[in-house]
Amino acid sequence: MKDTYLVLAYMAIWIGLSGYVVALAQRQRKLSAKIEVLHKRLRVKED
Amino acid sequence: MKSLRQIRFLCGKDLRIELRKKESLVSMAFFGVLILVMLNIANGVGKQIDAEAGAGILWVAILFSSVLGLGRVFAREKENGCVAALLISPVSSGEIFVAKALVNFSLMLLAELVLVPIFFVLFGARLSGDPLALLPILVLVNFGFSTTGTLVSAISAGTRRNEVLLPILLFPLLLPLMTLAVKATALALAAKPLADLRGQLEPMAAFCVVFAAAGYLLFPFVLRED
Amino acid sequence: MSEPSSFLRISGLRKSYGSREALRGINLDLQRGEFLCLFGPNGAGKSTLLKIVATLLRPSAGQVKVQDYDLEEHPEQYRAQLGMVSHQSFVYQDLSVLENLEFYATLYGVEQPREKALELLEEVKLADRYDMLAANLSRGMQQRLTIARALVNDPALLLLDEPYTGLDEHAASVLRDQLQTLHSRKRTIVMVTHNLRRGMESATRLGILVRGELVYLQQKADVDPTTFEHLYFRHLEAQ
Amino acid sequence: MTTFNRSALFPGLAAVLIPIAIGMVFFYSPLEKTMGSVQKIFYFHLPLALTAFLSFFVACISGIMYLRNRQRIWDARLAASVEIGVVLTTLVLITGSLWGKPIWNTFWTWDPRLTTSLILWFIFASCLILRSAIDEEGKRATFSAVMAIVGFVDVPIVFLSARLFRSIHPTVIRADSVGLETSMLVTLLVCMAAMLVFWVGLYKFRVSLFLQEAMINDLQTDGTKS
Repeated sequence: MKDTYLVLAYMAIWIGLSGYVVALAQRQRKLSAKIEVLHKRLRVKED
Repeated sequence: MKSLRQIRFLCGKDLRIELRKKESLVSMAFFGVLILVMLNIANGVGKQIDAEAGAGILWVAILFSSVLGLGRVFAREKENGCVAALLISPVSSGEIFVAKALVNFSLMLLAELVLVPIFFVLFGARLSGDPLALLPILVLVNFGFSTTGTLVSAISAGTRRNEVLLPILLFPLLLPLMTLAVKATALALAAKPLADLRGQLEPMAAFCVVFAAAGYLLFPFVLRED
Repeated sequence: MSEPSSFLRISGLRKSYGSREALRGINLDLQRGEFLCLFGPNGAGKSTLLKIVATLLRPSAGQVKVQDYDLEEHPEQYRAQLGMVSHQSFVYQDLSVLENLEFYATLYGVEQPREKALELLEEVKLADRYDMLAANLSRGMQQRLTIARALVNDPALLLLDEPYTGLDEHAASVLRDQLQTLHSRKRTIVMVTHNLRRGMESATRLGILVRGELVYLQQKADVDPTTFEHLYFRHLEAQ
Repeated sequence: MTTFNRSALFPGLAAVLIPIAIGMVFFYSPLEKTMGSVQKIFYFHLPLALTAFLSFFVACISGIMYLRNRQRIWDARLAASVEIGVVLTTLVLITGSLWGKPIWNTFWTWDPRLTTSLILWFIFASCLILRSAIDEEGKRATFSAVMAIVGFVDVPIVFLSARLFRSIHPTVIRADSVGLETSMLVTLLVCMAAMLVFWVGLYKFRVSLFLQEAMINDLQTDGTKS
């Protein structure tokens, strides 16, 4: 019985933390996409 | 000396508007009484409550009604850009802070003059404490609430969601003050002597001092846009 | 150009938001009694400049001095000399016309606030409405009250941010008259606008602000109006 | 290449340390006599709480620094630490109540530390809400700096007021009074080190993400202007 809570707690910790990191990574990916678009627009402008 | 004069003018202006329109004060008292009545019904008609529950009910009513008035005091300055006019004038931000806090303090006190008697009418049957024993607690909470509230209302008035953000930002900061106030009020309502309340009143006073200082120092930053 | 006796001195003034620069090093000296009108397209930094001089915004770098009082070192003496008219009215809706003026006059420490207020109300032709609430005034009357409000401390430096936008004919002529009176009393005035006609009619000095830089600054007497107009439109198009 | 290595230092170290720490919790540290296996929550509960507190401390310092020199980097640090702090405090509260349930037979008890964590969670979560409500960068930075400072100043009073609640097991969490066995202490220290390294990595990642987003934003607004 007590082990359930232990497992639950550790799951909560690591799911929580990795969830946060994944969310941040997602944002980072979106940012990279944005940089790409800006880069291309700049190229187009220069031509 | 000059500061005192300026603060007096600023307060006088706000109180004059308030007495003319009575919008904050009436809505504060009305809403507070409404909460008291609702909690009385929620408690079960005809059932008596003890000192601890009574203290909680009283403070919920005061807190929620005060936040109504607080929002108006600053929103009014923003209406025609009057804050900007004050900032251009020789008045210092510190003086504006003190004046606003004083106005809030007096509005709360006036609202409580209505709320506390009604609280005793509705819930007082089993409370043995003297209403006057609540005075030091009321003064300390009003002080803490109005200093913290003035700072936070300047922040929330600078955003697009003033009405929603004000309680969201303010109540978490006030939680410790409220905890102490409820405890102290429970003791006072149970007719304990003032000396027994020292354990609560002292940290409350500390809260007031800390937030008066923090508010005074930080207010200039939130007042001037950047 | 920079005699020691200049009344308003702005040097190296910069303002940036993040990496965007709204003002890129403004230098400006005005003598007492000059009337500067700054033109510029939207987003050129005109309002930012005026707000910094009015102490509503903090500069990122640079100095502003009025009569040797520095904006940051002597804020109260500095501000005591300012008056400002912007597109916001700066009046309290729930106070009467007279109360509004009296309140601001007392804040500025005017000796006899009520007399001063009444005197100003005469000048802007609002005296017979003295006890009306500001909220009940018509738009034009409210604008005249705004003008009177900016003059309660008899400002040595008057700042005007697009004062003519939204003014009706009457208020505009009241404003022009007031500006002329102030000008004849050697008050220094800085106005920003993109209304060429209004700007040209009373200024003594003309400037153009583009992308945070003062690209043009001349005495009006040395400027041919049509050439100036052409110049201004060229800058607008370059935008 | 060297910059890549340096930025990967803390995440890499965390990737090594955290599995070791978990391994030690389950296979190295002994079972506690009275609480049994549940006590093992403690090895991460405490480091989480400490790093959460560290986040809020960093937020307060960043807030002060921002108000002093108004550089974007300090706003980035503030935003990063407030956000991480709220995430960590959420986990502290979850693990705390999962620990409390089998031991005290209740998910929630008004223990001073739990109460303090909860109030802090409210304060800094409200700061996040405030940030999401403001678009202008300077205003957002100034306002949240003020809230972070005020929130942190509130901490001692929060703790003082939380002491009023009767606590079921006031000393159960205190490491020093329980007299940890050496193996327990070693495990705890390794866990602490692992969390700290993880925190630094996370913090740096969040700050750089914030700065990059802000710079892209600048480019885009400049792009639309010209």
